[in-house]
Parts: sequence; structure tokens; C-alpha cells
Amino acid sequence: MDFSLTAEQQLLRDSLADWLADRYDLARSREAAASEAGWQPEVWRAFADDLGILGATLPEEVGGSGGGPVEAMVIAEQLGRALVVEPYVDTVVLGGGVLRRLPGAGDVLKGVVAGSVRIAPGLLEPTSGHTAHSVATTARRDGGDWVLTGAKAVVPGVPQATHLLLTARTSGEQRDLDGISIFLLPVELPGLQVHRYRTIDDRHAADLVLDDVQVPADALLGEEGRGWTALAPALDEALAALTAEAVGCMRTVLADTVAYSKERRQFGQPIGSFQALQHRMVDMHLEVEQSVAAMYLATLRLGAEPAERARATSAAKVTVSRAARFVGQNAVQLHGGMGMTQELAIGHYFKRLTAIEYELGPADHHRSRYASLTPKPRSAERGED
Amino acid sequence: MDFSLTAEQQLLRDSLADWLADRYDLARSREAAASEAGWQPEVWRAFADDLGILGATLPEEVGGSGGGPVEAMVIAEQLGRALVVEPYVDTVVLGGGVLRRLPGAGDVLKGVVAGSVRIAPGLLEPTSGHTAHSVATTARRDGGDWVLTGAKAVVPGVPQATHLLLTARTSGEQRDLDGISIFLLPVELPGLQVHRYRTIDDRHAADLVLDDVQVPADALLGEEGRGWTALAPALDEALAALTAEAVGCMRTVLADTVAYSKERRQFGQPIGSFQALQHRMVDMHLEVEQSVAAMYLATLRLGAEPAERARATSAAKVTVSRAARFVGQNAVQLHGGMGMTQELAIGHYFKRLTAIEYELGPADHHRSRYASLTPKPRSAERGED
Amino acid sequence: MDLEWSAADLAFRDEVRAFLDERLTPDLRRAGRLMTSVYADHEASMRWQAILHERGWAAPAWPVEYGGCDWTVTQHYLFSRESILAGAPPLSPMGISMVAHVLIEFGTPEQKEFFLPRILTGEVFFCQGYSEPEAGSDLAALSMTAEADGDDLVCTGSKIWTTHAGEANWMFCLVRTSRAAKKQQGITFLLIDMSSPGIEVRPLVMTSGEQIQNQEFFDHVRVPKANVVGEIDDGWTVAKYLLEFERGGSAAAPKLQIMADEVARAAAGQPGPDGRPLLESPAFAAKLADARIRIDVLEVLEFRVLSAAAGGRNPGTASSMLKILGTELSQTLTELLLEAAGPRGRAYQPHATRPGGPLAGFAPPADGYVSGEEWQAVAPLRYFNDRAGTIYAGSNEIQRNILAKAALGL
Amino acid sequence: MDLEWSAADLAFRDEVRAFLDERLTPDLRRAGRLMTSVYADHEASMRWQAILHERGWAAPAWPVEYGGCDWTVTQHYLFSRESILAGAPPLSPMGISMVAHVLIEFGTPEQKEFFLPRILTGEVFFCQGYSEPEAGSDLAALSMTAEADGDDLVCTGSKIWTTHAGEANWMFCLVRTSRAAKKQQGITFLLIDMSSPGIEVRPLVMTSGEQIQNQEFFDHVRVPKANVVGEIDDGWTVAKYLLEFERGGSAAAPKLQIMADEVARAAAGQPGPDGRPLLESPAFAAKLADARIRIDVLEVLEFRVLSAAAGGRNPGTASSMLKILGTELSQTLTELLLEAAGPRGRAYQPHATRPGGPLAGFAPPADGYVSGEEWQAVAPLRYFNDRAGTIYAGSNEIQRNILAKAALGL
Repeated sequence: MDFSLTAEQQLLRDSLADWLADRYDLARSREAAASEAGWQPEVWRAFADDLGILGATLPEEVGGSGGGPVEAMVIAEQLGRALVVEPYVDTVVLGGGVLRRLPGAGDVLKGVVAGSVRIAPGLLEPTSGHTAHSVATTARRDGGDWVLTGAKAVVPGVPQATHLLLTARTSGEQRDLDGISIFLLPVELPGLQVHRYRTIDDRHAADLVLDDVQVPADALLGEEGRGWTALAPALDEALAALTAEAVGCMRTVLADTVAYSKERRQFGQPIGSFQALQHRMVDMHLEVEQSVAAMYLATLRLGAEPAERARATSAAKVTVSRAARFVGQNAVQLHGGMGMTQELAIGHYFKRLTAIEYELGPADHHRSRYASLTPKPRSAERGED
Repeated sequence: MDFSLTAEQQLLRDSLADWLADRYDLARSREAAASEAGWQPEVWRAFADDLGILGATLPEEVGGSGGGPVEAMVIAEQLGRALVVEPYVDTVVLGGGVLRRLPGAGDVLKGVVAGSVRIAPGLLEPTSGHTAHSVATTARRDGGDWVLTGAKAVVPGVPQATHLLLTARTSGEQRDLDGISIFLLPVELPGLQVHRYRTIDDRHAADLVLDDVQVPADALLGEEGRGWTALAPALDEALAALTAEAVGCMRTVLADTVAYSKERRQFGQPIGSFQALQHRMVDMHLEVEQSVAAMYLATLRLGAEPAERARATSAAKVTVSRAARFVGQNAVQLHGGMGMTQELAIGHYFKRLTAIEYELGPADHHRSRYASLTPKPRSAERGED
Repeated sequence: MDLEWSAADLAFRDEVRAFLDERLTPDLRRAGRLMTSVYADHEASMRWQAILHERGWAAPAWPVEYGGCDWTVTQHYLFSRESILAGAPPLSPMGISMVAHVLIEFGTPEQKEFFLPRILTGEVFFCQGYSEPEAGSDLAALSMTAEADGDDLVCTGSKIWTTHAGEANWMFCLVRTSRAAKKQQGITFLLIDMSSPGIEVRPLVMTSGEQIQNQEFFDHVRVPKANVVGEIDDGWTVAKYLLEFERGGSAAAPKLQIMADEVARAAAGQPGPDGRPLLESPAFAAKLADARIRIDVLEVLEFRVLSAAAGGRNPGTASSMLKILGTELSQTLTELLLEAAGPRGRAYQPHATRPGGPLAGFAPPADGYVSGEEWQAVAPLRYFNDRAGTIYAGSNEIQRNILAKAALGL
Repeated sequence: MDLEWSAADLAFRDEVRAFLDERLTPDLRRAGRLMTSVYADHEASMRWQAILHERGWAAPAWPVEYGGCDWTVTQHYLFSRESILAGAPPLSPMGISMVAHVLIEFGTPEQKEFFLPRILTGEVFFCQGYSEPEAGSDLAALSMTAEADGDDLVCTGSKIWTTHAGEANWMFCLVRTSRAAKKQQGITFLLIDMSSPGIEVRPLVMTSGEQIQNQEFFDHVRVPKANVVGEIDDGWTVAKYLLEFERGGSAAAPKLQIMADEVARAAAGQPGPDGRPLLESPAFAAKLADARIRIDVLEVLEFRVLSAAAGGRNPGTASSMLKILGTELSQTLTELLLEAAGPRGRAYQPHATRPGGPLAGFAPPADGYVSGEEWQAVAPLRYFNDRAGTIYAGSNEIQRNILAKAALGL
């Protein structure tokens, strides 16, 4: 039972926090998001070269530092705090998490660590909802090649990405866990239609249409039809990191709101002196603190057996989805009209928190998953009476 | 569109309210509830003779005044306001509502109007939950008689009752709507086991065990197996009346709480001057006002076609179940320790509101019923674009 | 006691329905359906106003002598209700529903003669200048000054949260003409020609990316005293009169019903967690049923206010209650629509919505591509914009303060 | 960073488990299971205290010299946790967990020598006299007076919300020994022998029908000054020290887990709306899962406090947070148990619960009949009694005031 960071982890946290405070400007990052490039490549280079965070959680044999869930947590929380739009969780935690569980991806992972490779995970589809194992896109063998047919929706991080990590079904029904295969493809691919757009949280994504797209045999990573065994733990790792990112966002939002409430005066006094608003902010604080606990729960259970791991990450997602909504909405409410604009940081954070509420599945999804993983009660112990 | 009472309805309301204010003492009624008798027969006599409320909603041919849902609403609200434990809704609205839809119950209804007959509706069973059409008790023919076997749980109003109105299955599966038959029996019945107890809301109820109880042919009311056609509308009428009773309770509770918050001083000022508590009481007020609207909705839709009637009464029950909990719990909270005791009226009202929350089905039940009765959406109107 | 419309009311409703069926073109309905806030696409809204004006229904609540309709309270309600249910784009309330009533009550004959007909035709289009950066919930703290100088008032200061400041050629606003002990005193209700020299309009970029609202800066703007409505220094009387109209919008339930139906249609076509339609997912179905129940109840509350008004009775504190319940329900429904949108709800594609522009730093895709369906593009923007509901027109916290005092005597 | 217990901790846990397995008899467990409030049946609780005392574990948090255990912070937590998970009836906190710590910190040698051993054996059993009719949340407003008269203080006034006033032979209380400008001054912490002349105990009938709490009236009750703990007029210092112990109860999550398991077992055996077990009804299952998730999260918050304490760090404002979250969750679970009880939850049958008496005006049925199962008799009483959780020990409103100031600097 220990909640302290190691000296190395503290250093990682502090150096990243300092760098972001010095160098990551909210307004400039939004400008970049609105530009054709969609991001600041120099930020990513600094992540790789100056800060080493891209490899922090990846194995040493690919150039990483061999860190684990706690490192991912520390990084994601700081990125959330500064509202970094560059897609660390999608690319490194989710993309990297899948790849490091599959043979043959060593070179790609080296590129991830170096910052030269960026992975866009294309898991969702027009008819999948938020369910990653609902895969209707198919892959069939054609001689030595594979032919992919289907569509992917809201694939995050596309203008930044060099590679697409796609699921396709090689057997089974749409929602079967078996029969899902994982393909790693270059983002520039003949026959692939890409529709790019911005997201509400100032990131980028794309819809993909795969109309009999031919790819070579080695695009398949790992065993045919067994992709879920790599995806499931990586998705739980992404859930834990997303929780940490949300915690970072919410800490900033709460601090901003409390500060605003002390400055903003109406009826001759700071609005933070009104008891109803004080109690609202206390409730926001309680949501943030519960999210912090949920972050620890998810992070520190990633090494547990799969059901316990999934239960902890789902508990965390339910908690942060609720908190993200409550904290975000009330931060806007307490900022009044200013909270509705992009004049202050709060509007940008609110949009990211709104995206997080649904990303990797909304609360109802995860509450169901949690319930399904909760052991049924033993019959009442009446024998003792 | 009219929300006004007729002159007669106003008179009914005012005379009942005045009588209760003068004559219905909360403490004495609780003493009676704790006594062996369990109630105050003289109150019931006054309801019949002085106030005429027992026949207010029953047909003129059985001595009633021929009133309808609005009269039941007016009466139930006033009874709720004074926290009357004598079971008007069970006996007159539900019991009477079933009987007046069935042939052969004229004499019994005359007795209801006169106050000499009191009906305990025995619908629920050990395995029914709150579902009235879940009937496992069976009735089989034996010569000219019927033989009833099974059990009924929490049959309300038993020490007061002269008659039991029981459901028993004459065909079909446990939850079928068809195959339910209605039997009217004297409360003293050879072979019937009766376990009496008080309820948390200072009323009385009983569990019944029917172990091959023989009853004559004329105990069956109406058509064999078609009892649900009389029960369903009567249950909706009872829901509407229960909503009105809840409104009466909550009006008293809110008024008491607001008054208490103005008197009770802590930290040198009335607790009602604290904004957080003011907003809580406003939210209680909003719940009460929504319950009032729900009461009108349920009452005024009782004459609509069955699906619309059921949808309105379920909407009302969801609303008052939520309101009863919120208003009751917060009234206790704002009264502090005193709210936890039976020293003030609030404790008694809280117990009745708690019972009402679940009576005739909790919110989840009725939300489901409402949803199942809501028309499915037409497909999106895209043709216009 | 009953919940039925009279035969005469039903006949009127059918007349309105027939008109809407005939004149509400698909593109106007579409403008209504793709709204991301309480404001429709300006052009569509003005086009609909012209059609209504042609029929004499642009401003039914005005006295007949100024172009209004001799309708009963119930007929006014039914007209609003049917317009909403048919999906008509709402008209801007600032002119027809707000300042016009002030002019009718307090205006000079010249003011009435000039403004009222032009408001009807759309030639005069008003925006509202109430809030200031330091005067939001505490409106009486406003500080934009208007100093008398001959026949003019010279205005200096700033107004904020102004919708349609770009489209409007007139603003009605509250300005401070004198400093008194009580901050509600010394305020004047003034009409300002937006083409006057010295006015700068700065669009505010909302969270949704849209420029719905604006801030205006007034630098020694000369306004003739003839544009004062009511008495100088007595503007608070005028403002209070007007506030009742702003808050009274008593046909929220039909709008919410439309929104709930949209959610149901949306959820019927999207997959839920178990692969069946989201609408059949128990958790989502329960949330939607709960919202619908609240709407049914709110509708009865509105009917009670209507019935009281029809009977000439004062609805009391109902407006604060309806404001709280209506706005909170609307926010619930925008949450459900966003949830129904699924992963697509994260796409930012304002080109598929109305009004859709102007948009800071947004270039629509060359091929007009929309990820998913149009409602999925609407969902997030509507969610963001609808947060305003609990903030403006007296925040819901202020409404609770009002109710604590007025309804509970605290 | 990890969530695992050390091998030494696991060994300790197993030792505690083995003890509990052996000594916690079925009737003691039953007394724990049938509790309708935070207090167990008095007789069962004292019996369990005697068994613990025999093992040296009745007051593990005391210094070893007075009979406590030389345990780590984690071992204390594990002992509480395992006791709760095993269903042991909790001991009354007033003596062992409250006044004893005050005596150890502030008591005279004579006070320590007299009281501490007797608290351990149960010979001295304390109740708490803090609240007064006019001093609830505003505790410092207390007015029960204690006037010096020779070697005695003469006490007059009233205390209220006193649990176990009937069973207790001693009370620790706060009395006013002088009126100062600041109401926290002039308060004295005093021990009163409940057999002193002039004390009247009036049981309060709770909503549950139980007489859990009492009001006491003191009419010129003479108490030796030797029974003052700390200095005369300096009782607020003592009270503040003690408040930390009262609020610190940091093993709420295990108790809540037990409650959630009870709800699950209950709901598995009752029919839901569709006839399947209630536990499989989506709405109920979602509420229970939501509560369990909150408990999982609360447990981590408790672990953090534990970990901070084990590392000698101050847990800061955590106690207010844990109090709010723990009590609100407990109330949620009592709601779910009552809902699971179905129609039977309406039956009032305190004879099937613990403590079950004394009960004003209740005569148990001659045949001992219980409608449904025992837990269905427990459910409503627990629901009513648990409303106290958000009221006592600093209401949750007071806790939010504290957090606004201490955690947010408002």
C-alpha cells in the first residue's frame, strides 16, 4: 500500500510540468489545431527528444525507458493539466500498448519512441457505437495479400499519424471477440479514402473507407483472429491514462473556477462568498478527488488478472465520466457568460472534458461492464442462525 | 383546459379540511394505530355520515354522490395533508373501484358508502413483488364451490376491513393478464390464516395463507379469468389518488420545514437564512409543484383510453416517488436531530412518504411501464430536405 | 376540471396547422431542425417572418391597432405550440416580443409610428444591450454612461452577450444617466441606432466555435433624447416591465417534446452497448423516459399558467419555476442527443448545421463531407450552446433566490 | 506505488481472521447482521468487548501501557476492516474510542487510573453529552451551566441526542463554566456520574420507533471538580482534540461493501418488475453497480489516508470528505435495501431486528411471526435510522462549509 512516486517518477512529472508551463501555450496550440497541420510537430519532437515521454512506458529493447502504468499516469495527468492536444494516449498508450504485445512491431515501436512514427488507432466503425470489438470491416486473403473492406469512423490523430492501426474481422460475427485481426498500415495507402475533420476538443480525426484495399501479408500483426488479446489490455491501459488526463484537466478547471469566484464580484461581493456556490465548488472538489482515487485504482490494477483489471478501469471511467460532466458543466455555470466563450481557458477545457466523457465508452457502457464482472452473491448465510 | 374546482368540489375540500383541522389529531391517531383496534372507527363513521366522502366517488345507485376522479383527488389530498391513517384509498378508491366495475357487488358498495363495509384489497403475494398481475394463488372449482390455495402478502387495512378482495388465478401462467379472477370474501373465513402487523407508516396490514380454503360460488365477482379488466383501471385510479395523498403530505412537510427553518437559529441566525438551505427548500418546492402537476395529469387522464391513462398515472407515480423521497429526506435533514424523532409531525410524515414511494410500485416500475407505452419514433423525416 | 381544448380552440389549432402545412417550406423546417442554439439561421428566420407578416401573424401578441391579432390567451399559446411542433424557425424575440411591448406601453406616438411597422417588416431589427462585463446577474450594477448634452445623450461604455449585434440596425439598452444611492435609480432605457459613429462590435467566439454573441464598445456615441423610452432615470421601471416578457416564454414543453422525439429517433438508429439500438438499451431508455415524464409534467404546469392567464389571474412565481425546469430539461435532452450521437458526436462540423457561421478559423471541407448524419453534427454544438440556458435571463441560481423569497418567504 | 498489503500485513490479517473465525459466535454475527443503526445490541456488543479484552484487543489504539496494542497504522486499519468484514458487532465508541483518548492526553493520573481499566472491562460505560436543544451544528452555543461551589461544579441544563444514556453509568460532556465574548471560551470538559442526584433521562422515540437516543435534564447536579478533564474553561481545546477521533472512522468502505453485498443477496431473491430477480433488473443493477463503484473509489481514498498516516503525514481535509462520501453512500445502500425488500419493506416488525428494543407502544406478535425474511424487517428501520448519518458528527452541510474554507480557500 503505497501512493508515493519514485524519485524518477517525480522527476518525470516535474520536468514535464515545467516544460509545459514554459513552452506549451494554450492559444498557440489552438491555432495549430485550426491550421491545416493540425498540431505542433515541434512539441512532439520535444516530447521525444527533450522529455523522453514517448518512450517512457515502452520497453528498453525499442529504446524506451521500460516504465509502466504509473509513468503513463504521471504523463497523461500533466498533459491533461495543460490541455495538450497532441494525441499521446491514442498514439503511445493505446497504439503502443497494442503493438508492444504483438511480434514484428519492434521497428515501428522504435519510431514511436523516437517520435518519427505516430499511430492512429482505427477501432470504431459506423455501426460499432463505442464498442471496440464490434468489427464489421473484413479482411480476406488474396494470394499473399490481404484485402480490406469496410469503414472506420472517428479515427483519432490522423493528420499527425504516420501509421494506421486497424481492426478487421477475419472470422466470426460482428461482435465476437474471436476473429478480430490487427493490421498496421501506412497512412498513405492506395485505395483508402480518408475524410479528415477537426473534433470538438480541437484535435483531429478521420473517417476511413476501405473499398477492397489491398495490403501485403506482413500488414497483419500477430496471430490471425486473435487481435483482441492484445487490444483488450491496451484499451484498459488507455482507459487508465484517459482517467489521468481527465484528472489533470479537472484540476485546472477547479482551480480556475475557484480563482474566478474569488475575483468576480456581483451584488457587492465575490460570487465565491455565496454559500450555494461554495457548496457547488465543494461538490466539484469531491468529484475531482474521487477521480484521483479512480485514477489510482485503474492504474494500479492494470497488472491484475483481466476481470479485475477491467472492473477497475470501468469503475474509473464511470467515475471520471460523471466527474467530467459535473465539473465541466458547473465550471461553465459559475463562470457565467464568460464560461460559454473561448475567451478563457475554461471553454477549451470544457470541450475536452465533454469528449472524455464519451471517449472509450460513456458511463452507461462501463457501468454495465462493471456489473457483468461483479461476482454474483453467494446465497444468504442463514445456516448460522 | 380548466384547473378550477366546481363549487361543490370546493365545498367538499373545505368541509373536509375544516373537519380534519378540528377533529383529526395527529397524536391521537398514532395512539389508535398502536392500539389493538389499529384505527379510530368514529373517524370512519364521520367520513360516512358527516362528510359523505366514502360515497363521493361511488355511483348514486349505491347511495354515492356519483363524483369522479377529481373528487377522489380532492379527498385524498386533504387526507394526506392531515396524515390520516384510515385507509381511504385502499378501501374506497381501489376496493370500490374494482367492485363498481363488477356485477353483483351493489350491496357491498352500499355498505362502503355507509361506512359499514371496509374492503382490504389482497393483490400482492410473496413472489409477486409490486406486480399486481403476478398471481400465483389459485382458485379451482370444487362442485359449486371454489377452493383457494396460495398466499397474499402485505394486505393493507386488515383490522379495519370487513371484506377481503382477493385475486386468484383460474388459468394461465403467473404473470398473465388473462386468467385472474376476483373473489370477495368475509374477513373471518374458516381455514384462512391471518398474520396481522403494523406498517412503518402507522397503518395495518396482514399476510394471508390460503390452504385449500373453500368458498361459495358467489364469492367470484364478474367473469372468471377476466378480473384484470376491472383491476387495471381501478389500480390507475388508486395511483392517481395516491399521488394526491402524497401531494397533501408534501405540502404539510414543506410548510413545516420552511417554518422550522425560520425559527431554528444556529450561528446567530435562522437556518433558513443560509443560501444552501434556501436553495434546497426551493428544490423541495419545485418537487412539490411538479407533483401537483402530476396529480392533475393522472387524475384528468383517468378517462382516456387505457394506454394513455396508464402512461399518465405512471408518469405521476415516477414524479411523486422521486418527490416523496427528496422532500421527505430533506425535510428530515433540515430538521436535524428533531427530524429523526417522533416528537414532531415531520417524522410521521416522512414514514408515510417513504411508504408512498414504493406503494403501488416504485419509480423504476413505472418508468419502465411509461417507456413501454411510449410510441416508437417514426423514422427520421429526411424526405423533406 | 379538464385537460381538453374547446371546440373553438381546436378549430383555431387546425387553422394554424393548415397554414403551417402550406407555408412552412422544407428548407425553413430544415433551418429549424438544424438549429444549434435558440436562434435560427437569420436569413431563414426573416424569411419566415415575412411569410407570417403576409398572413398578419408576425406579431400576434401586439394590440390589433399595431398589427397584432385579437386572439385569446389560449389561441396565442396554440399558435406558439403549433409553430414549434411544426418545426418553424423561431423569430428573434428582441424586436417583436420585447422592445415592441415596451414601446406600446411607454413609447411616444412618434416612436410607435416609426418603429412598430418597421419591426413587423424586418426593416428595423433590434438587439438587446443589457448585460455589461461587470453587470451580469447583478444587472442594476450597469455602468455604461449617457451624459446629457443638448438634445442628445452621449454614451460611453460597453455591452456584452448581445445576440445578432452584427445583423441588428437598432439596439435597445439600459444606460446610466445618473448615480444615485440606490443602484436601480438613474438608469435610462434607450434606443440606439447601430450605425451611429463610435460603436464597435466585437464578435465573441463561443465554445461551440460559433460567433453567436458579441461585445460592443461605445465611445461617445450621440443618441437623440427622443430615443429615450419612458422617463430619463426611470429605465428600471421599463426594464422590469420587459423582464416579464423575456421570462414568460410559456411554450417550453412543446419544444422539449420535439427535442425528446429527436433523441428517440436518433437513438433508434444508433447501436447501444449490447449491439441493439441504443433506444432499447435499458439505461438510455430510462433516461429518456424520465425526461419525457418531466416534460409531461412541465406541460401541465404550463397549462396551469395558461389557464390562470386565460382566467385573468396572476401566475405568481410560476415564471421562475418554469425557467428553471425548462432550461434544466433542455440541457438534459442535449446531453442525451450528444450521447446518442456516439463517437460521431466528437466531430466538429458546423457546416452541416444552422446557422453554421460565421465561424472563427473554420474552413468547411471542400467536398462538404459530413461524418454521420446532420443531427450528429448538430448534437455537440447544441450541447455547448444550450449551457447558456441556465445562465442567461436571470441565472438559475438567481431564480432560486427569487423563489426562496417570493414562493417560500425566506 | 501499489495497492498491495505487505507480507507482514497479510500475516497480521490472517491472525486477525483466525481469531475472528474462532471467537465470533453465530449469535454475535447475527447481532451484527440485524443491526438497524450504527449501534449493535448492547448486550452482544459488551459480550464481544469482553472476548476482545481477553485477547488484549478491546482497545488496540490505546498506548500499550494502558492496554493498547503496539500496532502499525496499517494493522489498526486491518483489524477494523477484518472485524467489519466478519460481521462483528461494533463496540460503543464513546468510551474506548473517544473519552479514553482525551483522558490519556489530558487526564490526571487519578482519572487515568480509575477510568481506563474500567472502560476496558465495561465496568464504566460512557455516553456523550455534547449537543443541546439549542446547540446542534452550532455546538459552541451550548448553555448547560456548571457553577463552582466549593469543590464541586453544580450543573443545570439539558443534553440531547445521547445514545445509550440508559445503559451508561458515566457521561462526558461539555458545560459552560463562564460567559466570555467568544462563545468557544468558558466551556469545560466534564465527567458526570450518571447516578448523581438530579439527573433525569428521557428516551426519545425515533422515526424507526426505537429509543436509540435520549434527552437528559440536569437540575443542580453536583459534580466534583476532580472530574474536570483539562482546565476549567478550556474544554474547547479538549473537544477539538476529540472531534478528530470521532470523525476519523476510516474503515467506512469495508462496512459499505458488506452493505452492498447484503443488497445483492437480497435483490437476488426478490422478483423485479419483469419477474426475473430484481438483481437482474437493469435499473436496479445499475444503481447497485454505481454504488459499488463509489465504494471502490472511497476505499482508495481511505487507503490514501491510511498511507499518509502510516507515513506520518497529515491527511488534511480528508476527514470531511470521507464523512460526506461515506454517509451519503450508506444512505444510498439503505435505500436500495429498502427497495429490494419490496412490499414487505412496509411491515413494521422490530422484534426481528437488533437491538429491537425498548420500543414505545410496540407489542411483538405472540407467535413471533415475521413477514418475509429478517433482513426485510431490518431494511426500513435501518433506512430511517441511517438518515442520522448526514446530520450528526457535524452535518454534511457543515462539512461542506469546512471544505469550502479549508480545501478551496473560499
